[in-house]
Amino acid sequence: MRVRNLFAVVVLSGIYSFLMASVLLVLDAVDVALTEASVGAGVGTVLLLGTLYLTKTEEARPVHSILLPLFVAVGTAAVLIWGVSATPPFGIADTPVQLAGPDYIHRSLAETGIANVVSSVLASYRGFDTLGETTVIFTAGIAVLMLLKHAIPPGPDRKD
Amino acid sequence: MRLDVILRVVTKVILPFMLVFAIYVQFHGDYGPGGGFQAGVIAGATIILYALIYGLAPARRLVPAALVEAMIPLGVLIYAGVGVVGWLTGGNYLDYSHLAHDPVHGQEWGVFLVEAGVFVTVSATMVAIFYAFAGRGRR
Amino acid sequence: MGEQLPALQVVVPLIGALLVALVRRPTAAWLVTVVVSLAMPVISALLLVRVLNQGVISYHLGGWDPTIGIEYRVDIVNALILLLVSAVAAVIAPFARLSVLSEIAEGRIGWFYAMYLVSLAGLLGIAITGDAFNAFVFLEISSLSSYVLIAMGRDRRALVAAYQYLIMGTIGASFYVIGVGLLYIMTGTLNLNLIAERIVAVESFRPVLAALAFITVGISLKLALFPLHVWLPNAYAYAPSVVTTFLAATATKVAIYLFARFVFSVFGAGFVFADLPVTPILVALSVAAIFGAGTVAVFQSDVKRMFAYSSVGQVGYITLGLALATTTGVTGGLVHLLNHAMIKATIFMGLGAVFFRVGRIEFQDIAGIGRRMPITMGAVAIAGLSLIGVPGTAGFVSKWYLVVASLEVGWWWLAFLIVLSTMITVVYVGRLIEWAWFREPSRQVATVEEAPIEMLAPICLLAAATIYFGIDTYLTAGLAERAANALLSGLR
Amino acid sequence: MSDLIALAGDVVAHYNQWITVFLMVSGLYIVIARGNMVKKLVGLSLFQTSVYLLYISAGKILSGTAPIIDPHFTVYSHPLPHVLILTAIVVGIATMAVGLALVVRINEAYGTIEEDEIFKRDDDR
Repeated sequence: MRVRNLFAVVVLSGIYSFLMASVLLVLDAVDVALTEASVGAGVGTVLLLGTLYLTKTEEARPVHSILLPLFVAVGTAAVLIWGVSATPPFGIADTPVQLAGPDYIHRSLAETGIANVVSSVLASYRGFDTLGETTVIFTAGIAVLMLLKHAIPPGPDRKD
Repeated sequence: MRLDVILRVVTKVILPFMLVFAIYVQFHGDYGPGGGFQAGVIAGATIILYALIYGLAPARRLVPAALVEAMIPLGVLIYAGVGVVGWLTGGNYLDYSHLAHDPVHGQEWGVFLVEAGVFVTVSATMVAIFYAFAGRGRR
Repeated sequence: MGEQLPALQVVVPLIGALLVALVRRPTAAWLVTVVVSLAMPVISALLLVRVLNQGVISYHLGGWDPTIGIEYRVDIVNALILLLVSAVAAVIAPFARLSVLSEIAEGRIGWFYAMYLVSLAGLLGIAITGDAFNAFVFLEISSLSSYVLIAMGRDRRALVAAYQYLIMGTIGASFYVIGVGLLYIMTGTLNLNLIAERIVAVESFRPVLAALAFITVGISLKLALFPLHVWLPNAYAYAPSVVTTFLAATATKVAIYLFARFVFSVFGAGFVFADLPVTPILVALSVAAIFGAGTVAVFQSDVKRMFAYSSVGQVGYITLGLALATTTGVTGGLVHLLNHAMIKATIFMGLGAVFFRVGRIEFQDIAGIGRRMPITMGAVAIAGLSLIGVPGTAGFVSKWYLVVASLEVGWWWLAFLIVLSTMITVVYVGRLIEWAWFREPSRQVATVEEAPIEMLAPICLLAAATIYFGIDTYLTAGLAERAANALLSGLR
Repeated sequence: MSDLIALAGDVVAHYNQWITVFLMVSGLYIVIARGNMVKKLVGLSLFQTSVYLLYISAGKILSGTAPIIDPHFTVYSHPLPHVLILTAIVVGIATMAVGLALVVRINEAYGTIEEDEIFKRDDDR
């Protein structure tokens, strides 16, 4: 099945984000789920609709050969399956990742007074990552302003 | 009489609640899911909803583009500034421990300020990006 | 304040960018950029001196120890890369004012400098960090800002080039994150040093091998390793001159550093090169890059695009040196990394000055330019000779190391290929010299004057550097050799 | 043959990662195969979301709960992957915003957002 109407694509991707948020909720990632729901389904959909409003809503029939994308996708899948199938099984407490987990859990309340460990890791233990993340938002904001503000839209056959 | 009167009335009713919810998410981040980023998205969405229902021009009067554009770097500056204060109080960059008398309170203050910075940048960026797309005009 | 140098290196350009975005006046923005850019090499030089005196510097952000927080870790390898990036930034900043004024719309200049500084902070952040995920965050900071900087080019093709770079860059970054995720699953940490310690126990496990594959492919997209280079030529060709200069001299170099860091320090040279067939694959791709991209370069009609393809080829020399995984080979790769950054910065800045005067940069538009702008084109020609590897220039030093390294491992055919490939460089550099001096000046060129002094000074400074480092090789080859030994001995 | 069976057993045991692989591969396929620039970006974000599950499911403990300290619980899922993925989500949406802004500008400059069409128009000049 192939969807050529891009509005349908946008709606589906919004639904997908909500599904993803529910899965994340099941996996105990409440903060991530809240963010995915608001960002993926909210911001993402608004941005996509805004773009479609300013551009086209129908996709042209592609003329590409599907061999290269198929090859890349299958190759990547093979490596990934080969790799992840030897990782520790899902959901157990005795994995390398979990060995460091209690560190954060036990230290958070005592060292930062914050019960939501995700908040304390986000803002303090790995606060520099979050500074970087905020910088990413800043960069994206300025980038969109630089691209879409001021300049008068030129004709489609502008010669430079 | 415009046909979208229901939308307008409903929007007017729920807007304050959305803002309150944003503030709740912002400040409750220490005890439950949430924080500056999520709150910023919700607050930004409030303005966007207002702009969608009442039009771009009234929204721009309410929240001027120049203000939003200044807030984008301002939020990151608050964040980075807290880090600099960490320097000035004798710690490493982004060390909040010396912001108050005891390290735990210092951490709480640091996290609070940093989340405020994130909130400012995120909400402003949301609105700025929406203004940029909406103000572009189809051709 | 000495202990705070690592954080200063990244925070100063970041705060500079924020101030620029708040003020936004073109002149003020440029002044802040110059001040910040000139402070950068001072900080990184102090860092390098500290590293040489006291060994590895570890800096704990937020005061948290590396098991739980983020660590900045400076050793001789990234101290050298930091110095390179900041020195290039410092040279470009004075040059930028006129070039940006002529190429960027007035209302965007403030934001342009903000993005430029953010990009600088991002690159420095990748180079200095000792944390795999932090490197990803700063990789994205530098990438997002470079997408929009490229899109500011005047030709509409700049937009498409930026879009393609965005797609390929994001795929690369996501591959990198997947690889880091697999490493995290197997070792339980994101700190590069701790991963290196813990990986020994699990290094032959499938997830680690898959992580190596994903990280290698991801970073290769960023460093434009053949055949993943397709975003690069258009991005360099249509970006504003200042952006081309900055990216050509720094962005791919930092990506190469990250690659070397992972392959040598994290996975370990012994594991990657001795147990896995990485050397033959990487050597084959590098040689393909050198000959393939070099040949394509010869047939370009746009001078900037020609040198963009040349960059793909030159990256091949660097990866070739790294692939040999011997002291001489890695030294050669690192020396070429430094030298190529200087050479390409000179060339693209010179072309930027030509573009500033002529307004176009195709061969037929700049015929005879060497007679009207002798100093600018003279500097470009010197850099071109260095690119070829003429004795007495910096380029000769790096080629020499590479040839010696291939002879050391007994691959005389590789040494022969390196020397042979120089012929291609001779052809395309010769083509520029022929158009610049041995053609009658075209109508546009006949009336232009030499570039203004504030553009000439940085160009000449860099051109002189390519000569100087051809004679005194301590700062490049001497330190690169120590860095190569540090890389080969690993973090362990 | 027995190796293959062992591999198949491993694959079944990691049902959480099936989704990761499926999402990633479909996203990657869309990015490379589609010519429409908006659809490419949708594929790209699909590709990026696949990473979320790789990290988050590694931090999950089956008997655990969300990492918010509460006297009623003792076992918590690992908070660090959550933090990392919060950053990844933000990076993803930021990339999407910049990409879409570029698409709008490309549409204004070329009158189309189909890649083949754009390459054709540049070659014609």
